[in-house]
Amino acid sequence: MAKIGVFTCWCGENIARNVDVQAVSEAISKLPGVACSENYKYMCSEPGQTLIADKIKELGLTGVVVASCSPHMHLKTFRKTVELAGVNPYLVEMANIREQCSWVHNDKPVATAKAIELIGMAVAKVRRNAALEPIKVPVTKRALVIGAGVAGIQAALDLAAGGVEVILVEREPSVGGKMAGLSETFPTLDCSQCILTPRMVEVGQHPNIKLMTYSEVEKVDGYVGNFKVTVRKKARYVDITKCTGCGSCWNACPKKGKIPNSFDYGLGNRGAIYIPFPQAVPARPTIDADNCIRIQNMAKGKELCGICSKQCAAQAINFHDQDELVEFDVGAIVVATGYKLYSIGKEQENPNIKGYGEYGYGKYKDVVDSLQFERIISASGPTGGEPKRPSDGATPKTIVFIQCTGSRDNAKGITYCSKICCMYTAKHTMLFKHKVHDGTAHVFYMDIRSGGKMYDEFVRRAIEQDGAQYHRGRVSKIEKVTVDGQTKYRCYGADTLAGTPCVVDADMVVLACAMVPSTGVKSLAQKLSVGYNEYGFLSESHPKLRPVETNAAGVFVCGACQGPKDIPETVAQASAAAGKALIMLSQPFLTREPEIATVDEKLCAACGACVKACPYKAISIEEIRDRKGNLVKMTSRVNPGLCMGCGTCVAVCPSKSVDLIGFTDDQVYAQIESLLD
Amino acid sequence: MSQIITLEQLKSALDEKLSQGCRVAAPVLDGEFASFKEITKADQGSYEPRVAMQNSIKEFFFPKHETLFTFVRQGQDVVLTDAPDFEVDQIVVGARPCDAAALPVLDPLFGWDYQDRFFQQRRAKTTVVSFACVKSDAHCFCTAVGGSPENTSGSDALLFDLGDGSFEVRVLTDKGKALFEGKTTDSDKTGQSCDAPTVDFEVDKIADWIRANFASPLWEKISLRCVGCGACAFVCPTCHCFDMVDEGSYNKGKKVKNWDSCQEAMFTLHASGHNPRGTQGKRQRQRLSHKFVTYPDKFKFYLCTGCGSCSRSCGQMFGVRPTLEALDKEGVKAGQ
Amino acid sequence: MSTETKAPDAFEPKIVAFVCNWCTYLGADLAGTNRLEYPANVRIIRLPCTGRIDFNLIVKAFEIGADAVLVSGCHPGDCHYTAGNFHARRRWKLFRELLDTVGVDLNRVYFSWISAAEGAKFQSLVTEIVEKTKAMGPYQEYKSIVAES
Amino acid sequence: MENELRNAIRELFANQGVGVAIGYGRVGVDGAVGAVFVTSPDDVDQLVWNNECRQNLAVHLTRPEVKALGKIAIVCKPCDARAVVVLANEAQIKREDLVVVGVVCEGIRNVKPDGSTSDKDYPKCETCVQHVPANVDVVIGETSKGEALDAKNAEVATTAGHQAKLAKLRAMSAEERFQYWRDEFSRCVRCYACRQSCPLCYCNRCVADKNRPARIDTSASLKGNFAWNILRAFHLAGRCVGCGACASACPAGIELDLLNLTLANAAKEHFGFVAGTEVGAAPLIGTYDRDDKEEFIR
Repeated sequence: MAKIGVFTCWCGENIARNVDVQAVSEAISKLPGVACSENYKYMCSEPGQTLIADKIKELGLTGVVVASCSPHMHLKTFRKTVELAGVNPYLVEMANIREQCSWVHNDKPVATAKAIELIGMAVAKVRRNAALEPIKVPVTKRALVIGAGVAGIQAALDLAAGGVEVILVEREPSVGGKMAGLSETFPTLDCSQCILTPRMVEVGQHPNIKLMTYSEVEKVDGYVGNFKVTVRKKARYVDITKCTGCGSCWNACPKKGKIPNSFDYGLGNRGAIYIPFPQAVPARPTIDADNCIRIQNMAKGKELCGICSKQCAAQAINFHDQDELVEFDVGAIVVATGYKLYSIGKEQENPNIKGYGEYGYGKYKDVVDSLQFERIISASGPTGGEPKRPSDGATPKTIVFIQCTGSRDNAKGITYCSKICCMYTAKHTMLFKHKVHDGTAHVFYMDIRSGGKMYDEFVRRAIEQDGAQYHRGRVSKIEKVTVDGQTKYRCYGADTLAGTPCVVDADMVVLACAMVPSTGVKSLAQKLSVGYNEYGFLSESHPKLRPVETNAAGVFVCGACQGPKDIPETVAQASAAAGKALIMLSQPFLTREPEIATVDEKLCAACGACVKACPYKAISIEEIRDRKGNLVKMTSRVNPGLCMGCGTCVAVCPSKSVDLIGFTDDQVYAQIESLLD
Repeated sequence: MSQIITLEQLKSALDEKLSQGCRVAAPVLDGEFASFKEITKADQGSYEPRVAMQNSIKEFFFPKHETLFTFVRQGQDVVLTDAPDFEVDQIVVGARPCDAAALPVLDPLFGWDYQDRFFQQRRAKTTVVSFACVKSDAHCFCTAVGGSPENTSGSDALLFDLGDGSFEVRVLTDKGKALFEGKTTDSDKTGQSCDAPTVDFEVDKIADWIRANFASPLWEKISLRCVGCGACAFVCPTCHCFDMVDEGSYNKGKKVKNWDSCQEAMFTLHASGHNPRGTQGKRQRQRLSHKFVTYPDKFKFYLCTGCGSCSRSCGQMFGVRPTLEALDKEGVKAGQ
Repeated sequence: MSTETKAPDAFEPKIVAFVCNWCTYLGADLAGTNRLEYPANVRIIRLPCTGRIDFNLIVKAFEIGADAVLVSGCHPGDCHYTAGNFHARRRWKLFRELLDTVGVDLNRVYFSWISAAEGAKFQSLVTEIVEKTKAMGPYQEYKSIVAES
Repeated sequence: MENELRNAIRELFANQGVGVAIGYGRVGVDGAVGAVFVTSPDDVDQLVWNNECRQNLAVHLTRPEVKALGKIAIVCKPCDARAVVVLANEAQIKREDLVVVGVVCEGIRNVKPDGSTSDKDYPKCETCVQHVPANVDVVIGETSKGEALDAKNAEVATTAGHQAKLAKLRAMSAEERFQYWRDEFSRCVRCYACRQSCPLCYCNRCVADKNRPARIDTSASLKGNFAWNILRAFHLAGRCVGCGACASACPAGIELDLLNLTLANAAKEHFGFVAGTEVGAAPLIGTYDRDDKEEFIR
């Protein structure tokens, strides 16, 4: 027989003003199974909690209902209270008679009657509550970091410094990401590579970091603390354990200087065997199979070229190399897949986003995007840091920078601000001016967003010291014209502050394109069961309070894959993600809420509806075998490490062979039926 | 000399009873389907002898769903209230003789040990007016179990359709007399039923075979096409198994008695998970054994009136007659 | 229990609301925090997610005498569990069609997205449901089949 | 065609290790056609194929008694073959362990309430457009009435008459519709024949047979009958292949399939989904699209 204690709170006047607490207590004391019905001014205060504890001990209560505020406010408090008094914490229910009763109903008799019904519902539910124990899951003390740009590098180094083994997976042949290709960084104008390369070298050498470049995450199984990750090591055709990085091969390649280098965004060229840039880590080459004479002809049975192999003293080249799948167990995953620039003129991956045909990107060689411009002015870039325009190598004297190309343009489909463009455009104008003293930078902008330490000062410097011409307005189109025998790009803009059209004949145009998540992030997110928004930016668990966690337990995000951000923010977030992962990995066991789904395996028909519906891939179809190993039946089974307790499986199960502990059908129907007249 | 009543007179007699607060059930036509239903005006009924009906008249004696008692919690106590007695007069008109014949079959069951007041009160309060059959179909086999197209068993009056808008009335009991007294006129016309359906099996021999062949593989073999839907039991005038369940909430509710069927797997499922009748063959064996062996052994009646409703309503073309024929052919006559 | 402002026999509809823990329940809490008054007819059943809200619960609510039912959760994209509301939305779309064919008055079944920030939306929707249900009167059809059972 | 069918089944016994062939035979009263279970090539001549072969034999595929007979070959009309697809999609059968013998079908004769057949087409065959079975292993027979339909051009299996009846119902007021079903459901005896004869109602234990809690009343009361019929129909949402076995099994003659049809129409209209037409299709309920309609949500 249930012995339920009901404790109704006055909340000072908050409840008692509109609810006759005494009358409620008396009415509730008559409910079947209610052993005591008390009320007190502040149930959450120490005397209030003592009252509950005393009654538990005195009457041997089997369930407790606290009628007070929202369970979001104090359920944890009262769970602790009863636990200390020796009752399982899950035998507490709350009736929300403050937020959902006394605060919203001013008619006292009506509110009192409603409070009685709300408590009646809680009593009906708690009668069917079960004592639950938190779930403990073991933890593998190893982390996976996906992406080795500045975010992934920072996260990996922090994790490694914390004593955790790290698998750092990078899809490109070298670590470094976008930052490795930048010229100098705002607002200090440090050389990007100068600050990044030591970190790159460190990840390559750290004993706790296993670096896997030219590799991609193929599959993720398991759950928090216990992920099983399969990584595809793409065929590199160079055994990097044998290779010494001497460079004989890439210097001998007959295709040297003939293939556009993606690291230079097509502005520079490389060979079929190459390192993307001199500071690459690992400083080992990769063969681009699509462009290798030897490999392309192998299928036809011909043995051509092979010069690189002949040059290689270390015999590191293997033309028959194959992709390899490697499995790892990891406890936590940090996603740092970064961004790319929105594709301005070309086809869009996302049908809701449109390009800017009117700017002639792709048609006019001298209309470039901001990352290309970074390479043009980078000392390690294809022009050695000399500003030369791509079409004819001439030094541009007038450059037009167009901000918000894509960003904040509802008509093109991207509504958000890419956050860094104002700053790097100011930087571009300065770097340009420092290199071409008689040059003029024109900037078309919508607003200048330069919040941040020394940021606004930086923009002011660009304008006031380096003479950048800022025009508030958009450019409607760009035409290639010939002026005095010289090719110019006529930008038809407007200066909305002056209220006049503003047409500039530029030698070169730089488009500050919107940041979008890098290619393939959605399929990765699906593998990880991490949510993403309509643009593919990964969803954090809470925008303010859980900014690096995701709704997939054990998976953390940092850097531009979560949203546009600059380097300092990225690095801070990467350290935060690493810190959160370290906290998790530092525990011997993970404790999880026991309010999860459970399957009645005897009755489950294994139709798989729940398997498909589960947002966490927490349910699988398993075999039940007898002691002799004969198959008895198939069943669904919930992985307690993965289940987050949403209960979607319950609603799709036709036979209700799956139930949600804490919100079982038995409890919920009892609640509804308590409302029967 | 016979007594006759026209259709109009019959209807006005029923309307008169209805006006006196009597409940009346009659065949009601809904598209191609006819079923026994409670009516509020005699005109709602369809008064002609039929072979095929969607239901039997048993639900007016043994409803598909009946409350036994209600409970309500008052404070820490539970208060029980018995269901009220059945106190209203009731007439079932248009029964087939094979429907009516089921009532005497069921009487001993509901009164041999526990006196089931629900059934007995309804029996006492109900007048059954049957129509003698004017045709039979291939499903009919009343003759095999002692019935006939003009079987009087269980009826209070038997009406013969004269084909001219009137019926010959043969009053059989005082209840029948009370209903028709003064409503009929003298005539020299007499009604006639159709020929008795023919069968080429003997139920007694099959019953003997069943007694001797509990473990025969024939049961599984002939039952394969049965999907265990239980519709046969629900249309059967004699099947009477029921389930008792609690319905309602924690605070108030009732104990109810609902029809059940031995053809459903849940019927004999133990709490342990074991099911002594785990296959359809075992369930069909149970059904046939009960109808033709255990029930007659105890109560002297076959638990079957040969109405054929089971096979008529079976989506899988199964039922008692096909089963008896299969047992006769493959068991009795094959000497297995 | 009656007050002078209300006739004692005035029809007070019974509204059962099934809401998710993370959005609509918090929206209702916010209505409280902001002291947004609304009629006292709604009884909230808190479930983790709209994904958990089975159609049977709606039927059960009518069986216990509800005059209207509200089902509410997070806006698309806001689900605490990523996708529970998407699953729920598809089920409801289909279930409404079935209810319609069966003759359950769709004016008595409401679905909404109410976020944790939409206390005012909770207030106005509940007020509207109560007013409309009062205008329609008690749900006699469903009550009658329950009474006859 | 009957001979072609018998020869094909004999061939399966001989070469594919089939233990039982489920087909049609004259097994009922007066030679009515029902399921036969041929377990030996010597009995193959029991099999018939004609326009009286009404039952959806797929219902037998999940029954333990039948599974115990060995590898199964099953005769399927084009409409019934859809049920096999759903069973395989829901992992209730291993499709590779089953031989589906599809028969070309030009319509089945109607069945009257007394069990006799008339010359009229069975209601669901009147407007049927799928005469050649899809997703089967062997096709028996030929027809000039069109080709096998794939998922893209599949239609909801039903009839013009049924659609008209549903449309008429939907045109009534909610009160009138409720009254209609009140009358219909008042006849329901809760025998669960609809469930048992449905090839897709295969749960180990139906939720109607579970009582902790009793989600629906087991009583054949109006309250219990509404709850049951709503539940049954909705559990088949996006799954029902429209074979009509439920309605034809109902001893009370309730047109249960109108409820299923409502949901099949909705699945097609709102989600472009026709059950049983696509091997490996994800279930309609249990998946979602971010762009699913939500005009009804406030």
